[in-house]
Amino acid sequence: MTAETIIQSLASGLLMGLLYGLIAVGLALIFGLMDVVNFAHGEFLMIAMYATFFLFAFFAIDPLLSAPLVAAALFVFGAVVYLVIVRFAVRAKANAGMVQIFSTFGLAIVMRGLAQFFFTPDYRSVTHSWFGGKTISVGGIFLPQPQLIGALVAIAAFVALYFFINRTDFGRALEATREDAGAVALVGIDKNRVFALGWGLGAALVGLAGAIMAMFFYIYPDVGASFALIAYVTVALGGFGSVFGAFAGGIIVGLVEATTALIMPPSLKSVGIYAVYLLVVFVRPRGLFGSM
Amino acid sequence: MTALLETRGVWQRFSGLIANSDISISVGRGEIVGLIGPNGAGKSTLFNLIAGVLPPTQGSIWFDGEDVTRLPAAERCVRGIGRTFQVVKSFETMTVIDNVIVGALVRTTVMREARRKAHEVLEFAGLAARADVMASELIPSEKRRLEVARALATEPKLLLLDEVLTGLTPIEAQTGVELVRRVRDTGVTVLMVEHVMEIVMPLVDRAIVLDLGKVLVEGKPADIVREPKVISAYLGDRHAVGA
Amino acid sequence: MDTAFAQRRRRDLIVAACLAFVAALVPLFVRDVYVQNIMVLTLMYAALSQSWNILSGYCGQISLGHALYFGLGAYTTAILFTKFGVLPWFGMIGGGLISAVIAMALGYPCFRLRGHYFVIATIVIAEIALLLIQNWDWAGAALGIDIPVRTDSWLTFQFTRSKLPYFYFALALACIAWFVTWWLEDSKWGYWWRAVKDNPDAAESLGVVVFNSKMGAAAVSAFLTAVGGSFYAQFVSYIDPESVMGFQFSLLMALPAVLGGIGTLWGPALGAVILIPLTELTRSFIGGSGRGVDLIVYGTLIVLISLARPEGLVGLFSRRRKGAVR
Amino acid sequence: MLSVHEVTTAYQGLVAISAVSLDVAKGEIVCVAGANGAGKSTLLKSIAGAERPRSGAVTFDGARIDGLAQHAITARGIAYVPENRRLFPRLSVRDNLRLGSYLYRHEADRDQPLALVFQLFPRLSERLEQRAETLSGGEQQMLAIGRALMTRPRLLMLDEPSQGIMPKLVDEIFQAVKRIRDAGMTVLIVEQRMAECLDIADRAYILQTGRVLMQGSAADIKGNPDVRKAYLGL
Amino acid sequence: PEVVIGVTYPLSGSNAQIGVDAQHAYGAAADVINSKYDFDLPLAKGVGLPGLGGAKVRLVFADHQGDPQKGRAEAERLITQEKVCAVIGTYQSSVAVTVSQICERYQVPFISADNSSPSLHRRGLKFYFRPAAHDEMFSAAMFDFFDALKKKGTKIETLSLFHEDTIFGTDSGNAQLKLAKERGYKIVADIKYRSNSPSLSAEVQQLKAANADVLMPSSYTTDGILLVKTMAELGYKPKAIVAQDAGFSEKALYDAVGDKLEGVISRGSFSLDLAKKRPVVGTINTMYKAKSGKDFNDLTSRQFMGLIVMADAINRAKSTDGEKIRAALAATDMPGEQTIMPWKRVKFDDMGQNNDADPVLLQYVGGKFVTVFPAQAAIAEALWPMK
Ligand SMILES: Nc1ncnc2c1ncn2[C@@H]1O[C@H](COP(=O)(O)OP(=O)(O)OP(=O)(O)O)[C@@H](O)[C@H]1O
Ligand SMILES: Nc1ncnc2c1ncn2[C@@H]1O[C@H](COP(=O)(O)OP(=O)(O)OP(=O)(O)O)[C@@H](O)[C@H]1O
Ligand SMILES: [Mg+2]
Ligand SMILES: [Mg+2]
Repeated sequence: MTAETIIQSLASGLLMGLLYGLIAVGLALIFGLMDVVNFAHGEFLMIAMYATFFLFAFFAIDPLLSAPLVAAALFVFGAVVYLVIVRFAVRAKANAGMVQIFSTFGLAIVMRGLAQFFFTPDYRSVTHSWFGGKTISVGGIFLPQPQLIGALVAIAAFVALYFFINRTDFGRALEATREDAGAVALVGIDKNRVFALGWGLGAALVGLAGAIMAMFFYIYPDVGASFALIAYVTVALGGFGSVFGAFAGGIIVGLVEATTALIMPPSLKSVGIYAVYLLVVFVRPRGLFGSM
Repeated sequence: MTALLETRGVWQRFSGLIANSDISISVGRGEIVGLIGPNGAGKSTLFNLIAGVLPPTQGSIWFDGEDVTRLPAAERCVRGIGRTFQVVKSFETMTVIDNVIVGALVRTTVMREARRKAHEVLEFAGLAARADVMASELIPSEKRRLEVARALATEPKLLLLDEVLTGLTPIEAQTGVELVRRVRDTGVTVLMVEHVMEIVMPLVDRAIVLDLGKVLVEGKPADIVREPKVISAYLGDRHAVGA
Repeated sequence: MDTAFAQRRRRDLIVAACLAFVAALVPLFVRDVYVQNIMVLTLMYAALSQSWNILSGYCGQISLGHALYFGLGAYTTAILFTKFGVLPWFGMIGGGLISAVIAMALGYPCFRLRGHYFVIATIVIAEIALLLIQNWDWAGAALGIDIPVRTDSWLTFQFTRSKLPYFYFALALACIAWFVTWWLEDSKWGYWWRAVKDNPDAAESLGVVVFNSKMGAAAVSAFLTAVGGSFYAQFVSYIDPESVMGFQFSLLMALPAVLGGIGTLWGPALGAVILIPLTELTRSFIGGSGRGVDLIVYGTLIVLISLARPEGLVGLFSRRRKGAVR
Repeated sequence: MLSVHEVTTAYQGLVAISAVSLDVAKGEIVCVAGANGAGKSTLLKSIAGAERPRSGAVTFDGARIDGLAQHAITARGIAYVPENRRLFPRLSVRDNLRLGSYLYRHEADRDQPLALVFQLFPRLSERLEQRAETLSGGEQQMLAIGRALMTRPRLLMLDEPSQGIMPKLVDEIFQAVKRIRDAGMTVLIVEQRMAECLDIADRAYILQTGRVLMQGSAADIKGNPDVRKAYLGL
Repeated sequence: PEVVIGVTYPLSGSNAQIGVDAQHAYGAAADVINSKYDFDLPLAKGVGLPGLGGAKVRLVFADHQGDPQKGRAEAERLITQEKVCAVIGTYQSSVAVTVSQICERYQVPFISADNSSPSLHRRGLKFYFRPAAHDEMFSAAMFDFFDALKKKGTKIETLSLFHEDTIFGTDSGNAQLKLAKERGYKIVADIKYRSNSPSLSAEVQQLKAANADVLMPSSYTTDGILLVKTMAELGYKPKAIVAQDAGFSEKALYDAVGDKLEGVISRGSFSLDLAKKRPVVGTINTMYKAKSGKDFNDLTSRQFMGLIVMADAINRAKSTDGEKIRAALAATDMPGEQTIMPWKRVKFDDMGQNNDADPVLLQYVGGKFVTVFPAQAAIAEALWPMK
């Protein structure tokens, strides 16, 4: 194992980690901050990727340009999902957690079915985007451009989310709604509006991730499943309630994955991620930076 | 005979904040002792230390002639410390009777026996009519009574009551006072926190006043209310005049 | 005293006995093996979900990693049988015991975790186990274990065409899981579990040793789940890591209980009776199109049921017990 | 200003208040008293929109408000401090107060009520960064009232504000209620400590098992021998 | 009258596309059998099965979602409810294990059309038949090819194996490992990875570091796409890729990353080049393409042949009785010219394996596959290294 291999591994791990962070940032808002389980997170990502693909295939819009469009579309989608489904799930008095898990799990299945129905199970790829397949080589270390862009978008998304949550009235209202959804009405906040916006925003962030992902990942109805568990672990590892935690969680997951693959058979590389999660929560039951 | 409960130089710190500092109190068998003091004085914290929710930062707690400082809460319940929570913690998805049965199961594993005991306690606490209602449907004052019933079902030697008689009209408070007396008459020692002087004064044999985490004074209720320190820190002028 | 309560419990027992009896007669009239297969699966899921319900429904420790115990049961039985010639009955007990021990060993660190942290830990642990077995050549790795078909016998618990033995075993398993739940429900453990679920702090103050309660629930739950896994290995006579330890499987074990009524005596059985035939039939009769219509139907039903009846379908049956009317 | 007309509210079929009528005029302090479970809290919840009345009408400033969502009723100018306070436990005192003025976009609309809150409860201004859950009982009650005031209500409804409060502070809170009225608001208050409450109230209602048993001026009620015996324990 | 044959594939879930394509392939085969065509294929010329009075073949599809248990249940349903007289499937080898078991129990012949795990036919099942090659045969062809190249002076010493952690990947990896040892090639990297991983950069990096003379991937489409993209991103350009089919025969892979795969070699059972020698192959491919929009590939051609072989046996058995069909299958001797494959013939050994199903190696050149091995089927020399 040469030094170059190790540096390249760490560099790839870091980029991958930021990408995991990007995928998890929407979840960090919905699951981490609003404390609502979304088992359809992977499927949100999937439709965002399809949206990017179709914008590319039919209108030749590059993923980088379509990212805002996809984010906007997903915003609407997220808000609708909240209003139509999740609103009722969070209202459940008994076993609210399980109801959330299974209603969104059902949604995930429906979304996969619909994707298969309308888009066929074919594997799609965005073939000639501006940055797709391009790579930068710095002293023998290769940094693929789409992932670099993903990393930048991830950092931007986290900074924006951080300020949004910590510096705006809406952020405060969101936190208050999570703390006590029944009590926000006492100060005139419509919890459904706040949560619908929160879901919209969370979904919009997934939309960004999907657009970036579409530059270099294949697309098919089940593509979300590959990322969903990692996204949950990322958010939990960083700690619920902490935007920064999810960001750090993503980076750690990426680096741990890369290092595990260096020392163990690559087929076991996720074991490294899972083991680190367990170690962290056994020592710190609220994750690294969690407040809940 | 030794005291039933004794705290020896107990401290509790919460990252910077000192909630209890060097508290040494003792409660004799069969007494009703009132623990009073301003909001935030550390009364509930002291209850938590006695009941074993937290280990004290420093100091030791003796119960029934034994050092229980290191025992977990469940074990202390077995030894005979029963408690209520200021912020009520009912088992919301269980019925009232089932809530009480959980308590009764400390003393017996025969379900029939536990159920009998639970009925008895509910009768005693005046909740019998609500036995089959879900705990979540009780109004706050009933929930507090359920806390008491549950604790009584564990057949405690010492009962810690944290503001269970608040929110009652004076008449209802009167029944509450009677209830506590009857509890004592069954041989249970009572340590209670209460802010309503109309209840504390006639009920307790002795009062301990905490302020800023320390014992300010202790003594007979009638003497305590005349104490200027207590008036300025806790009672306010109106009660000073009234008492 | 409290005859209403005793009556209700007796009624539950009688209803269960009658249902079991009727169920036992069904295969005598329904000869179609496909339908019998669905019935076996239904009973198996009822048993599994009932077991899951003990830890997650009654004790409130939501596990989405029960595939681990299922897989352990299946693998223990299959390995003992194919490699050491040990009869599956011993594998069944052995797998159950191993699972119970592992459940407690894992519970030791995990039961300190709360909420989502716990749920994710269960998922992740099952996933680690899956990956390890997937890479463990001795245990067949991805190739899985193919249990050779010998002659039909109760000793080896193998039957070529007849589904009846499997059916009756699954029925017995479901009945046992139900009965264990029924029995524990009105026992110290049952009360402790529900108390721990509702409010661990209050439970602790009433003498409930919260940690031990969780351990007990985990052990019983894991044992029964592993027996289910062991049965599955015999029934399908081929196991591979993905099909017995996959995450989807953990969800499928929880789903009947959630739809039927989590933390209730009848919920898992009711959920399984509705859900499993539905799953199988949608796949068989609308899945052939390759267009995902079965997924759409199945998913929509899950969403609708979980939203319309968050407390579970048992809510449809139980008349609300009214408090004293003022 | 507020008029409750024959309101009946039930919990899963169990009637908690039946055909209760009550009026509050602008600038009044009205006290509602009654035994445990009489339906006092239910009455306030029905007005605030936390429970939906089964029948009857609630009008505020001449407009029907029953049936509106709770947040919309708050926006109309009714602030409600429930029995269990319902603060946002892990948010700071500052954030709790700021959320009170969520409906207002202009800083000016926020500063004015904030000044009032600090003037009434100077202790809150010393604890701005503390998390609400670590406040003592009395401070939490102050914060709950303060947060309600931040919505700039015209009608303030308090459910047993003296509960769990040390004697010295009970007086302070009642005095604060009086000053709140003097600042131009109307107050509807539910209290068990009738004696103290009647001292500051203009009018009072007594509920019994879900119905209005008695109503009148505070002085009349206080002088009524039945009340003195049954509710004041004198 | 009709003859009902059960076909079970993943029709939902992550491999649904395979099932959908398979439906078209079987459909095409059924069409050839049921209608009159002038092809030199068994049963093409007449209508239906003459042995059974012109009975038409009807297919019943069943979705097993890649789950062995479901495969088992579906096979049972097909046999007992749909009354099929034969079963064909299954794509996933793990499902083939249970489906073939059930068929054995019900004495219904099973054709394992497109499963390539070598362990399948070695279980002593009487009703199991595989007309196509398995991974050991495929891998052997690759090593024959290496040996041939070496003789001509090409330097091939080191190999990198890259295979997924499923039955397919493990079996393929094991076969290749064994052959490499036997024939004196050095394995410089043997990388087993988790299928459908979100990232393969660590894996690719190890491949890059090993820099073998030949990279031998055994991957499905998804991982194949990711592998090729990641290799490009990390600047790894292998000297040659010889792939174990699967994803590397999928159109989707070439649609996605074809430009990076110029010169890649994949093993296969099928080659469109054959159309040059046997025009019927082209005609049938056109028929299939009309339905599916795709050319025949390695999987779909095997599926097509699976039904032809089965129908041929049923026709000869003149019966839908399982035992008779089995006997007819065992007696099959179909010359290679009557198939659409480059096979010598279809003739099963006593384990139900056709050992004359010669694999081919195809090279992707200029957007098309060209047969480069074995010599008798080749129409071009292999380009080596790959550009
Ligand atoms: N878990 C905790 N972490 C941090 N601070 C705490 C914690 N529990 C209590 N405190 C602080 O300790 C002090 C004493 O609290 P405690 O609840 O004992 O007061 P109390 O005397 O019961 O008051 P009240 O009469 O209002 O109930 C308070 O300032 C409180 O904020
Ligand atoms: N959530 C609920 N579910 C069912 N019944 C309820 C609920 N809340 C209140 N009730 C019932 O409604 C009636 C009135 O309750 P309410 O809380 O209005 O009384 P209250 O006068 O405020 O009593 P307190 O003085 O104890 O606060 C009671 O009989 C109570 O049992
Ligand atoms: Mg207290
Ligand atoms: Mg009330």
